Amino acid sequence: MDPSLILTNLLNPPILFFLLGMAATLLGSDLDIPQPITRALSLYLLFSIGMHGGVELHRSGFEPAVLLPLGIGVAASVAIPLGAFVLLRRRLGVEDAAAIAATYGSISAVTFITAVNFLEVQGVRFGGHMVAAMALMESPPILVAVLLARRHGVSANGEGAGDLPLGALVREAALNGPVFLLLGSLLVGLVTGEQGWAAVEPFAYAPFRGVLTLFLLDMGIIAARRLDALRASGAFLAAFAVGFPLLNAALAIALSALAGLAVGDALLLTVLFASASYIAVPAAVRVALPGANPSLYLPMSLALTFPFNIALGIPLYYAVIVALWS
Amino acid sequence: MDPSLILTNLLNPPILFFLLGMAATLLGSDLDIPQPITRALSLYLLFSIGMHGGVELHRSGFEPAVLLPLGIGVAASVAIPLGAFVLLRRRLGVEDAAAIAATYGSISAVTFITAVNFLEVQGVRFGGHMVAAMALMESPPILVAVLLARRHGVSANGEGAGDLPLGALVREAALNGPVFLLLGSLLVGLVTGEQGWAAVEPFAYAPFRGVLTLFLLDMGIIAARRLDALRASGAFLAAFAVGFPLLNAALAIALSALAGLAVGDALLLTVLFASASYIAVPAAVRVALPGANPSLYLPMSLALTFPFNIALGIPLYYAVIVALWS
Amino acid sequence: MDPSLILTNLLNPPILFFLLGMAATLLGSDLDIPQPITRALSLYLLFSIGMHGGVELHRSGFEPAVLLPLGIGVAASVAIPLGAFVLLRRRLGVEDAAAIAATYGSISAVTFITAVNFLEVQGVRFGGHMVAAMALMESPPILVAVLLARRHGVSANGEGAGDLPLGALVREAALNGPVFLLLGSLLVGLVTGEQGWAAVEPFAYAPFRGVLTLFLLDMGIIAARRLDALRASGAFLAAFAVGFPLLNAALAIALSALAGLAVGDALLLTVLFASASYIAVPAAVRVALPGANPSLYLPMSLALTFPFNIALGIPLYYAVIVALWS
Amino acid sequence: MEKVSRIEIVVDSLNSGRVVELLAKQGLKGYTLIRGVAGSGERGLQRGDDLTEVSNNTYILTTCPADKLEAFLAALCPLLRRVGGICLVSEAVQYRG
Amino acid sequence: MEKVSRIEIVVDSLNSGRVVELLAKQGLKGYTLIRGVAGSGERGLQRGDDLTEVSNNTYILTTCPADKLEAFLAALCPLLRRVGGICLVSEAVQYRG
Amino acid sequence: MEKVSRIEIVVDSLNSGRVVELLAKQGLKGYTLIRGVAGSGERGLQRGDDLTEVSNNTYILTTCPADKLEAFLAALCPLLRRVGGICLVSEAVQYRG
Ligand SMILES: Nc1ncnc2c1ncn2[C@@H]1O[C@H](COP(=O)(O)O)[C@@H](O)[C@H]1O
Ligand SMILES: Nc1ncnc2c1ncn2[C@@H]1O[C@H](COP(=O)(O)O)[C@@H](O)[C@H]1O
Ligand SMILES: Nc1ncnc2c1ncn2[C@@H]1O[C@H](COP(=O)(O)O)[C@@H](O)[C@H]1O
Ligand code: NA
Ligand code: NA
Ligand code: NA
Repeated sequence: MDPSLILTNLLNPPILFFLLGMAATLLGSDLDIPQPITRALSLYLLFSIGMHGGVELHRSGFEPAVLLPLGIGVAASVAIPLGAFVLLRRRLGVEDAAAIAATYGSISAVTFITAVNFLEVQGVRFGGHMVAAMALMESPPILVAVLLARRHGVSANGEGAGDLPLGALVREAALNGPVFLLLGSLLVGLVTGEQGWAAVEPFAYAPFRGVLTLFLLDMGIIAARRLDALRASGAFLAAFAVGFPLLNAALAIALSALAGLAVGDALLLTVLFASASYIAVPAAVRVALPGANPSLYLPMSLALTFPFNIALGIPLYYAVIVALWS
Repeated sequence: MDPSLILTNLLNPPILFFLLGMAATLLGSDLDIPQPITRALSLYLLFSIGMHGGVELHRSGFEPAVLLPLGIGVAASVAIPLGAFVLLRRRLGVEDAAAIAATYGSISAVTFITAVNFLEVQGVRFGGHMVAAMALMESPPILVAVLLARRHGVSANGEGAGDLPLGALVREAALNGPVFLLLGSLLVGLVTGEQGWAAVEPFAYAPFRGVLTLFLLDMGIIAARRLDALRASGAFLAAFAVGFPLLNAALAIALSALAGLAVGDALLLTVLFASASYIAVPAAVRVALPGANPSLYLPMSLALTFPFNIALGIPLYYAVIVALWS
Repeated sequence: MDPSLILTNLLNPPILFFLLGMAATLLGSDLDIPQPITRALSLYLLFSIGMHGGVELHRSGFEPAVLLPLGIGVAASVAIPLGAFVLLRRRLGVEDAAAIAATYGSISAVTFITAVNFLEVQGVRFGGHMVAAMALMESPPILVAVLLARRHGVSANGEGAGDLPLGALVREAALNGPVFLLLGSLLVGLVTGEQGWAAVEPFAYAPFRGVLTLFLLDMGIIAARRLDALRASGAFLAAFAVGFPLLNAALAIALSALAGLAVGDALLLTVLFASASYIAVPAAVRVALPGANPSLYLPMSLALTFPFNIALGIPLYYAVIVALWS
Repeated sequence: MEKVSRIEIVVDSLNSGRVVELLAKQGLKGYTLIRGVAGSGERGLQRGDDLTEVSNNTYILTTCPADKLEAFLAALCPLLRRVGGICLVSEAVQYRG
Repeated sequence: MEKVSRIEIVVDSLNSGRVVELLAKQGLKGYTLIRGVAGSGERGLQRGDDLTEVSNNTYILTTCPADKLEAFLAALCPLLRRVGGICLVSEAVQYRG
Repeated sequence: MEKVSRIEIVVDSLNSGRVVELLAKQGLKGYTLIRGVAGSGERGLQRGDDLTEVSNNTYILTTCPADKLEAFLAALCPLLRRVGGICLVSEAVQYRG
């Protein structure tokens, strides 16, 4: 295992700008990126990675091998929230436990994209189907969490009455904006192939790393603003926010080895397991489980797990994978 | 006439993303692009197409042949609203008829830009003066509509009193933001030529199709949201929203043939005739004819005519032109 | 001295679009760029120029010669506001004089960036350390102005009580958002060098001039909106807004000659001396000297000094420098 | 001109759709929405800086005849209890031209 | 401190300039504008998502001494009748520091 | 439900932090902020179009029990005197679900 990878990763513009953003907030600078820009940058990244993944899939074709990581990913997106819920229920109420379980069962697209960027810097290839795996893993944890909460007598409207029918819930989770854009872009990339890629490449690919860099600056600012709220969470949840991803990463590496995934795909699967959502899931949970405290699940995922994965997790997982695979 | 063109057109990223946006809204996804971004993308497209057209004009020089399509366009932008008003008055009040007449007499810059993109995919050239034609056709219908309404006793302030002087109206129509930006960019392109183009090309040209793709995703979302409001319009107006553009397209093709325009220019003139405004005209009409119902003129143009032209109209017009010209 | 440079400068897309924006507002067009976009464009420019400067510094290394213009710049950023204050106090109250002194002592990043663009069009090189000089000159004038105001008995909270401690003030001035982003990007560029530049270049450099062009359109709109407010300033302040920059420019050219700076660096130093802040300083002054009238210091710098420097000053200073240096 | 109860509601943006539905159900067709609003309350800071609407509030202004107020509040309060937020009621005179 | 009439107006953004002009004519120099506001009323939904301001409202808050109110409303109401929108008047005490 | 003083403050955005601090000091934990607001007053036009917040106002809505009002105003008014802006106080009934 090569620890210098961590330094190499830290000395890349995207990560340095993430740290710069955190520093700005922590030092008290008023540096701020307007919210519509934050959202536009994140939509751009989803669009780009979706098209890119779709085109890669178009190139490689659908081999059966492709279905294996997809299957592992979807299974994990059901199993991980179940495990997390059991762990968290020791300390938390039903809704908070379910909300955090959904958060950590789901994935962080930005962490995934940063890992893709890491692979490109290392010159390691990955399969376009990993983007599909990401899209498929995003929503199931929401359903799992709501079902868990319902089994424990909690409903979206409170007082046990007037619940959303399950069908509506499935639909809403699958139609979540970011998930929809990602899946749609993947589909367009798959359908239009090289010709479609040629049309969008100068927009979607060439400036990609630069946009990611600016976006991570913004994420650093936003993440650091949530550090304050972490105090409310206490040591147990802070430990969970780093320990649980490490557990998931170990699991993902083991499964990747068993499944014989290539290095690039293994890293991406690991990052999907180890990352926690701070876009799709918090939004869905705010509506489906309004009794859960957003100042628990959001800061944990955004201010701890995300920076940890970005700065240390990705090179660490990669070093382990490279060491094991070789 | 080659019907496969329609499929080819549909399978391009810009059109697929437009359909994706419509699907998102119709299926109930909360996918949304912040409004400042929507506006910025549309300003970018106007800036780019304006510069591009100006530089093309700089290259080709002002031959007298160039004035012919400009003349046809401007004449149409006066005649079409007159015709539309007569047709519409059978069913509608003065202000609504005038507002819709202005909408269909004017043009849709995004439809034009999509047609330019279509031509570039087909490898067909077009003249920079067509961008000038677009700019010149945008405003006259507003004046025609207001004059029609006044002749029928309707004034901007109601109760017949305190009307805007006509000069102010002309000025306002010509200084409309999008029109001004388009004309200004055209002028800068014309003045600075190759040197100016070199300065902005990596920004204005290379990512153009990608930006258009993302913008059409947004337009799909926005258009689909207006489908609801169409119910209020009834079958007559829905038929008008598709039938009237087809009529105008036929007229444009006939005139282009008579004038001996090249294929690319003929398609663009046809698209100008057949498209309806949903930016400049609705904004001007809301102020000049506040009694007209915006939930008639806006949804017709945005939710019916625009998608029709984008998805079917452009390849259809092109197929007809190619068949007739060869 | 070659006066045709002024025309050459005026006929560049960035300057033409600036004039177009001014024309739009003055003619009464409703052309408008949404505020989040304005801010995003300005952050992009700071990010790009910062990275660019940092990478240039990485390439050239820190020679002692580099420290000379930095030293001159910082000294000027203390001396110029002192001089300005003395001049302005003849006509104005303490807070207004201090606020305007800070404005003209500090720098305008957009003017600097336009000068960089001018140099690139002329094919003249400049040193990355000039970006550092800009960053270092931005904040000191704020401190000088506050100290001057305090010496004259004015405090931030009024009524002499509850002042911000000086340390907090220094911190706040140095942590001002734009300054922080500029310094941070410079640092990242310096640290990551060629490799970092390769990562962001297609985003940060290729479209730079195009973005600047669109941004100057916006600045033209915003500047022209402030022309109205100038009437309140009177002839003295209007003369100051053009005369004082010319004085500073002459000083800068003399010092550059003495210090033996190269042509490119001399122009940039001159532009730093001659430009006035309308981002960092007005924001800081609004808080630190709330009794100063923002409709004096903002319009002077934004609606007079900025357009003057952009359109005439830069080529003028350059012509003088080239004439003297050769 | 009409005497009305002026009702303003602040609720997190993701749940504002529920309030709007409730307005419709109660027959209140006129309302104004201000999105992207920040705030502070029992559920902590809403910074309005998020990638989603999670940290945003929506401000809703509506009016109703005094006799419809009670029914409206009876429907609104359980929702606010569940999702958080606040409702202020004051008196106003409404003009519609 | 001063007792005032608190006036709030919601009107579509493209016509908000007319209201602002009217404020000036009536000598009301202090006002606050919130742009980009959504809403629903007799003229249907204003979604606030447009490429222009067509589907946007503007919220305007101003105050005036009680004795100027009537003249102001007499000027405002015909405009609202023509372009749509709503005006609410309530009582408040104004502090200016 | 509770009778409260409804307080709304408009102040330039760069100085709005001071008002928020003051709310905290006075124990007012619930408030709503609308940023990016334009306006006009004794200090001229605030256009809301700037590269910074210089030309922006912030609108702040809060409530307090009638007996805390006086202390709050005593703290707020000197600040408004220094930085400009306006404060309106009216009566309302507050519901929290
Ligand atoms: N007293 C208050 N005055 C104004 N707004 C309030 C007040 N209390 C709460 N809010 C708003 O309502 C939102 C939700 O409140 P809460 O559920 O108490 O966190 C807050 O983020 C504030 O925007
Ligand atoms: N009762 C109401 N309460 C609050 N806002 C209203 C009300 N009625 C209308 N509005 C606002 O005024 C705008 C124009 O109203 P209208 O002309 O009735 O369509 C609407 O889009 C709403 O934003
Ligand atoms: N009478 C008023 N009604 C509503 N808002 C006001 C009023 N007076 C001032 N304001 C707001 O307060 C801000 C600062 O006021 P001023 O300090 O008087 O310039 C203005 O830009 C307006 O947004
Ligand atoms: Na995960
Ligand atoms: Na047309
Ligand atoms: Na200066």
